[in-house]
Amino acid sequence: MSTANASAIAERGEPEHAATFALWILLATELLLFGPLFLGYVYVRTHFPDAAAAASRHTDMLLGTVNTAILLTSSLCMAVAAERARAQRSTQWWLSATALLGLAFLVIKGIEYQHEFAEHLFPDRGFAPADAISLDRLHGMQLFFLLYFAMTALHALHLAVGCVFCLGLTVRGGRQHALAVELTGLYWHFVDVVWIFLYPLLYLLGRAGG
Amino acid sequence: MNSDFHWLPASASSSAARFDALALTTLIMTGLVALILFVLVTWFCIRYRAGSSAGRQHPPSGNRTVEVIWIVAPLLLFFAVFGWAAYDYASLYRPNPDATPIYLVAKQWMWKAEHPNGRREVGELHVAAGQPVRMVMTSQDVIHSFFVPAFRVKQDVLPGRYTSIYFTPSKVGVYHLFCAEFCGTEHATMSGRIVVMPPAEFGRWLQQGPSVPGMAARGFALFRRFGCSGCHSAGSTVHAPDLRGLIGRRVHLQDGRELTADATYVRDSILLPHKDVVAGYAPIMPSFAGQIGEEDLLAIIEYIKESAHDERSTPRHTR
Amino acid sequence: MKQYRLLIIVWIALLLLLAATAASALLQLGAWNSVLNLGIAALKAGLVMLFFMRLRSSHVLIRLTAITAMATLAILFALSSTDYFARERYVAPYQRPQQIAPVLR
Amino acid sequence: MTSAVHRGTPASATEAIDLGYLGGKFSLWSWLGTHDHKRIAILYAIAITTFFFLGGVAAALIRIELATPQGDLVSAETYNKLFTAHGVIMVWLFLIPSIPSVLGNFLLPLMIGARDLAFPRLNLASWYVYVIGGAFTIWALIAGGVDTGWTFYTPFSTMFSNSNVVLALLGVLIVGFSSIMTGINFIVTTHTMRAPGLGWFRLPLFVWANYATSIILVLATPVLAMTLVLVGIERVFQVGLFDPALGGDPLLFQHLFWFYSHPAVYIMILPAMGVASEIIPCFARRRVFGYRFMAYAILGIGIIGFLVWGHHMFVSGQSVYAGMVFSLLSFMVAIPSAVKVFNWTATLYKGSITFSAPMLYALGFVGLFTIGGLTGLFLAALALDVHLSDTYFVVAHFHYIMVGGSVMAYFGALHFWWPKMTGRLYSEAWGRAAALIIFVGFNLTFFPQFLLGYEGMPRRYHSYPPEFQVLHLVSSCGAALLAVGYLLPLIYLGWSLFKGKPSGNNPWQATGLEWETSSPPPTHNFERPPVVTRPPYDYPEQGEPA
Repeated sequence: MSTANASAIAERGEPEHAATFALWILLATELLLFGPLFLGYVYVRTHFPDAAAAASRHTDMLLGTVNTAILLTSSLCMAVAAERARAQRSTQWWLSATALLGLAFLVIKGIEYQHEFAEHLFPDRGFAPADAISLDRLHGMQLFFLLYFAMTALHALHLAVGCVFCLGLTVRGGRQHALAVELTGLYWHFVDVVWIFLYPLLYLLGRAGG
Repeated sequence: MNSDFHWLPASASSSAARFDALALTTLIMTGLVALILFVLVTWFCIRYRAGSSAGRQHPPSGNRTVEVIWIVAPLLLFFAVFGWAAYDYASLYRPNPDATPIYLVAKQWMWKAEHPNGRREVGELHVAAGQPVRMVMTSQDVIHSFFVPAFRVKQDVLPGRYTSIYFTPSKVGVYHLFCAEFCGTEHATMSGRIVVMPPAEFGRWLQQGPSVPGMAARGFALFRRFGCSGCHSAGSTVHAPDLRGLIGRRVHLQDGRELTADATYVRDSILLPHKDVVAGYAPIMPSFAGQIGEEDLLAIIEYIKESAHDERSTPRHTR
Repeated sequence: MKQYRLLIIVWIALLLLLAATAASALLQLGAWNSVLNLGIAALKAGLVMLFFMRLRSSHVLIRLTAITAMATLAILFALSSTDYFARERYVAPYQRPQQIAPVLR
Repeated sequence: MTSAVHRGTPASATEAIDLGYLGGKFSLWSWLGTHDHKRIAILYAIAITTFFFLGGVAAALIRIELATPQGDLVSAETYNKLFTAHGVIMVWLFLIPSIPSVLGNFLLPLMIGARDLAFPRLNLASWYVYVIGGAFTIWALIAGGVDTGWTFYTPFSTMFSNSNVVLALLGVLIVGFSSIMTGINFIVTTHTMRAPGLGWFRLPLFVWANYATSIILVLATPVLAMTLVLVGIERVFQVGLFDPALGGDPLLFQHLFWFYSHPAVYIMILPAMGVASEIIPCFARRRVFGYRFMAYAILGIGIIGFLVWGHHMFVSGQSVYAGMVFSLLSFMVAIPSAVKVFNWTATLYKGSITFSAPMLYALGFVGLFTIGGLTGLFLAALALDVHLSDTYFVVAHFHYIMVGGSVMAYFGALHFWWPKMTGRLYSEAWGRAAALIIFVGFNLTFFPQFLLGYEGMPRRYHSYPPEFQVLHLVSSCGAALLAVGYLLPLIYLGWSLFKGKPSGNNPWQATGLEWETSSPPPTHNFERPPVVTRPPYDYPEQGEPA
């Protein structure tokens, strides 16, 4: 991809790879892509505090927590893979483990979605949680679930792309692609960081009652 | 071409005079800057045209002092304009206890106003010269914007929320009312007349309004039209609660909760009947969401409210 | 081996923080629940970025990129909040029907 | 640094020139599959010109309709679709990509002495994404149309409009990804591909401007993308953050929309400023005055540009306090713009000025941008904005910036670098005539709109009270002249492609690395990688009067 002249770049003390820099800019873009969703979340939390807590209690905290642990572990595998790639050692096993953990995350997420659909928590016209005791509460809960689905779906999409990258690298074999592993790793960790924030925002509200 | 043509809009409110003063000041300030720049550019272009005999030794490639001057000087000027404009802006929103409230509802594509005494008008707004006014506005559909050029006043009108703005008309006359926020196909025709009258004349006008049927009466008609009375009346075979005097009462619900019935409760019960089922009744009421407009809901709520102390308006509801 | 050990230590720290945040959510701390949760999330994100994404030893330009992105997001939040936290909320036309103007279809 | 090949080198029009990157065996794939930034720039130029004239047709119909107070030419519905099409096309399909994607693409590698952009394939991909998104948008706008205005304000766009909103949103969304790709490419290129010796403060200001623009593209566009997605979701699923009937807040949409769309104004004007900063020193034959302040001003505009979006919402119902914060910040963003205008003026001092077509465009740009900027102060001042917002005053103001500024600079840049891109000269007389016609036509079109706005004529009106007709008619006449002005370059530039005199490598005797190589440049840009040893705009001192 890069035609950047590596030696000329090193001379001026620029980042070692133009591609790494480009990927970081892409991650900056990705962060801002989530921006409106986070601002919308702030709106819902400040304007419908009780409804947000009530809606959050409908999410599956156990599965969410397990998923967070899975994702954190996948990030460890990815970091190890990147470290090994830098040392010119094989990375297949670690990349496969990363991808598998990612897939496990997606499967669990799918199970959660299934439960939520069954409980009519998808925020379309059929949205009808049992505890929406007023129109105001209904609206707040609906907006919370709009953001829940938008955020987790966008995150899952990113994770799926990451899994494809990981599996692709595994298939291509282990050694001469430290840069590719590095870039995939950065992307993977970013997706992890986004989840680290989504987890408390979506799953942990109002768990202590009230 | 057109005899109505004029260069400046009429100035018919206290804020209009202040606006024009500020606009003139800003115009002089920016005009001077523009003039100086254009004179300089023209002069340089003529004097230093290629082949002219003007001296060109040591053209400066930059000058820190000059740069700092032309950063700081405009900045100070800007702060002054900002302060003045911000003060005037705030005064459009500062609560004025003497102001008469006028309620304005915008909908695609008309303006409907209601004066405190109940006098209503559509597409027109009558106000008294010298009497401060507070517009309290909301929209039934999309965002509109209340714009009276002669008053130099504009405020967006939002659905689901009241916005307000204060002004004092100062000159008798008839002025334009425009919608300034694009609101759909007939946006350009969503205009009206602002009629500023002498106070005494305005007082007379206020008293002679056409009589509009009361809200509660209309609500009663709707109560029957939507079939509410079919169940919520004494002679009904369906077991449904009596609604007379409901507003303000404590209500015991099926799930053990207890709440005070207010307008929101009535509204929610019509739209989401299964949320708050009253103890002792089956959840058989269908939802009316999407069938009853917001205005009709208000009328029905008004009727239920009225029914508490006016037996005559609810003749069919005696058990 | 040293760098792998570091990664594993970071991972253990992340899991411990996860446990802490999940546990704290079950305690009734009022507004502090959210503060604690977000604080722990920020800490976890910081660990991932510093160690897994190697921001600790990255080129200054890359750190600048990360900071710029977060600062831009902060601008979005900060300047929007000048509106939201100072806005007069004057909602609920429904409760005051007598003020709503007439009903002419 | 100047390889002086004099203008008007005796050569007949039929003489063959070295076609450089344009040469080689022609095949469709050699263009549609090219990785050469120069060819991609030409591809962009073709697409953008098409969109420009489509948007222009909509503008012409709008002006004809407004010649009379009654809505008699087209129906209200059609009129609303026309101004929406005009806005959407001009903003997203023309102004935002115009200078960066055409001239930035062509010149950035040349100006920094690089062989190509950092990611040539990404560059080609961004063109395809742009064309697909553009075609999609045009389809939505023509087949059925969209009547929300380019601002897509909720809840009108989500619950009330019966037009192709979702398709148009999707088109704009796709085009946005093209912007992001270009932005990433430019930033990385500027950082990593500069020729040896080309430090940051030796960069041409055009490179600075494109660099700052790219940062804005990369940071602001994703916010727009997600906002448009949320509008689409709200429209399709009837659930949303922006509709008060569903618990949402329409002002939240406006905050998010303007968080992108105000910086987008700087996406449009910064590259134009970069163009003026190249042309003026060249034709004044001297260094740009206050180079460092010019560079800092570009960065300053880029940064402060993110802090002022709320000035679009002074009467929208946002808090009075927020209005004050945004108003103050808006005054601040005027400072770096003013610094630039002052410095351009000072660059003329003690120059040796010639008035070729590009210089006329650049001077026109400075004049019109100054008026646009100064009238912006009226709109930044809170109390004045209450009366002026959403009137023709705003329309006039932003056309002075967008058309008087960006489009004028785009045409100036096309004329300035035309010999570089094609190796041919256009007719100088026609070039000057077109510049003058555009300048006069523009002022005739848009100056009356300031007066209209002050008198209270709201924007987006299909019909209007008769007392506004005089000024509307003047404006419509000016628009006819302006249309002629915009068609002329299409003709004489097109003609020059085939019949123009060979220009030689550096007809303006300009400095800058792009003029070091032949015109048109070879595919690999430089025969030998250049090494930079001198500051930018190093024009020889004019010294004693001749």
